[in-house]
Amino acid sequence: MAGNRVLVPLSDTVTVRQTVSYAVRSGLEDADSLEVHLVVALPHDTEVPEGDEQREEANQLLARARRWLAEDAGDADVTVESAVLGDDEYLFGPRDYADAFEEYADEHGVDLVVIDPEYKPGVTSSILQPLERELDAAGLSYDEAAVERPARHERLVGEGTERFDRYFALFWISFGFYLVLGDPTYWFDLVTGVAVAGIVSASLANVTFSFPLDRIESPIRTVRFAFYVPYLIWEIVKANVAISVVILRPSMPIAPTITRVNTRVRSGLPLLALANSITLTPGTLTVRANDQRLIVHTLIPSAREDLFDGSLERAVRFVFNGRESARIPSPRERGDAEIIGGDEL
Amino acid sequence: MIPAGVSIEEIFLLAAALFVVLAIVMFYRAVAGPTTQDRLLAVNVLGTNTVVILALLAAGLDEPWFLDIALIYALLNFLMAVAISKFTVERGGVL
Amino acid sequence: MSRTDTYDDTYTESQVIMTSVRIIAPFTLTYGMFMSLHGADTPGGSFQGGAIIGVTVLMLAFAFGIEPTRRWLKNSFVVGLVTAGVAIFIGTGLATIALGGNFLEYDAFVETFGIAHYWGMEAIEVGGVALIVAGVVITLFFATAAGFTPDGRGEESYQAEVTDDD
Amino acid sequence: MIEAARFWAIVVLVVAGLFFTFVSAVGVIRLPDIYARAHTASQTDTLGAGLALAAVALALGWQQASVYTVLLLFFVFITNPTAAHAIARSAAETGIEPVTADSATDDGSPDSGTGAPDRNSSEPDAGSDVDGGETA
Repeated sequence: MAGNRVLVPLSDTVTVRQTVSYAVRSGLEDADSLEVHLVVALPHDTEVPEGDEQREEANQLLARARRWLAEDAGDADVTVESAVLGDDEYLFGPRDYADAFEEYADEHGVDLVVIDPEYKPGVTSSILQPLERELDAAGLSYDEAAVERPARHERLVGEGTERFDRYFALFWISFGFYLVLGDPTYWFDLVTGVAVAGIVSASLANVTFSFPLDRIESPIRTVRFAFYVPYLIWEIVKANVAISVVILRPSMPIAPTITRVNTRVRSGLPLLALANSITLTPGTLTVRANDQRLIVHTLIPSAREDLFDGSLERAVRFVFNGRESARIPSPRERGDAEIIGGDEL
Repeated sequence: MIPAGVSIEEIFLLAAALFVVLAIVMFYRAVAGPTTQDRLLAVNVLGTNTVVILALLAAGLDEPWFLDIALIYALLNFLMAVAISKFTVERGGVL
Repeated sequence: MSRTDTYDDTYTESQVIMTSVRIIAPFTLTYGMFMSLHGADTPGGSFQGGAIIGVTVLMLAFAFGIEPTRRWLKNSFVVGLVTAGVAIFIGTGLATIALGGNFLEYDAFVETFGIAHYWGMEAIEVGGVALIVAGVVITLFFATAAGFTPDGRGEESYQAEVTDDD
Repeated sequence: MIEAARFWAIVVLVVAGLFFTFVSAVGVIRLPDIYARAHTASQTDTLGAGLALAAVALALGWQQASVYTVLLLFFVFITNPTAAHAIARSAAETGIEPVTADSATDDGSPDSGTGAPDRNSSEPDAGSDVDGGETA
């Protein structure tokens, strides 16, 4: 075999260093020359405000990885290519990543993808398993880098504070809720409250917080959410009146349509907030939420227009990412909103 | 200006009665269907109505512990909707 | 553009449902425990508390799939829950007999330990009722979810026996 | 004076709650298919329930029970749309096709399989694009 071409998707994990050297080692085992393609897949495109920052980080990571490669390769024949993927599209689920890798692999004739076991693109949680399945589906051969156990250990230590944050946060949420239910001045409630909060946080901390908590951002988000609620209620009342007028009219002038809106919010809590806000606003009903592709049933045209104007999406982005990121074009302007037929559900 | 002879409790009881009437109206959809989801939806709405009725009765009859039951009912209502809609899907979703 | 085709092998619950269950679960669990602990104060309190605890687990099972939840919540743990409930129930009852009263005659506690009638009630409510109800709800659900295969039968009937004590 | 204001606030909230629940009931009966019904069933009804619960909380005043009512309010507001989404999703999953404005104008009646044979008195002239500016 003359030469191997391997694709190594990188992300900022503790095992990324080992993954790179594994790629070099295993690639040189059965071939004398190796072409390593280092890629970083960006979850956001450059249109959204946080895209630039991520691009910057990606370039730094690539530069580091190039240095590592140079170290590991020694005098073997290793060529390096690096690229940033996904700055012209919005990568979301594992399938999007797999598609992006496959496209790149096709272009450059890559034989093998070496995946970091801790591969974690963007801020979402690990997507390794579904990613492997999607790569299988895409017909791309892959290899999971054999990283050593110390790395795993290191990861647990590294995550120690994060885990503590989760337990801590849930403990106080639960304890606070308990005292709201009970009487904060009664000793029995205080004692049992601590016990209950302990049980709740021990059993559910990792269930509730599937995402890393940020000590600064998370409280700010909570505050911003408090501002969001009155706005949402106002929207709900407004839309409810509109829908009531339509329904109570004898002719009932409804015009149901199925629309697809590609949103620009992260999965998990932001998606829940957006999907539920859309559902709570009468006239629009989220039928499906496949990653960022929402299939929304709209009942009256004005509700559809509101949806396409994306005011709720902006509000949700404001809650989770701050004022800066709320300034994005509406789904209509982005071309992310379309009316589809009912058979495409 | 509070009208004479009308107490808040009576208003709540009257409202609860009207909610019951509305619930009976909605019951039509639960019976008529025609799809499972229609019935499920109707029962879900009935459940929400029941929660409201319980809350109104709690205030109207001054029995605050009705609210406990209302909360549990709301929880079970949610669970019912999620569970049945999950199990009506082909392959049962999880089972 | 329909992307459901390859997701057939791993049908997961919608992210919306999953996330809202994640958010609600700690609150319902706290509330369930609160109701169990304050069961003596309100009519039927502990029964509802136990039911809420059980329902919380079922909710998680719906959202995350039954198998992962079953693994998360060890079978022996649930059986232990019910057993502990029954043990506390009977233990309290026998303790009153040992102290010279009738079965579950709380007044015996008042005379011996100088504690209020309330605490005997509390023990029964928390230990006896809440644990048993929660355990039974969970057990029945998982037993049903497992299907009625012949090899699962033994375990189920064992659990049914345990719950009969209530 | 404050008592009177509170009294009228409660009356207004209860009446508004009843009104929206009524709209919800009408919608559940009249609307042509499951997706459309889910709109009123989950959302208008949620608002109706929310207003009624707010009235209860207001009537109970500053005590433990009104904390429960507020909790109930939040709970209903989180779970109802989720439940509606679950139902709509299961309907989509089982292949129930929605009545859309297009399909209704094509042949005057929505295609079969929408599962709405009982649309007796409530033929929606869905093709007409009216009320475009209703939402203010």
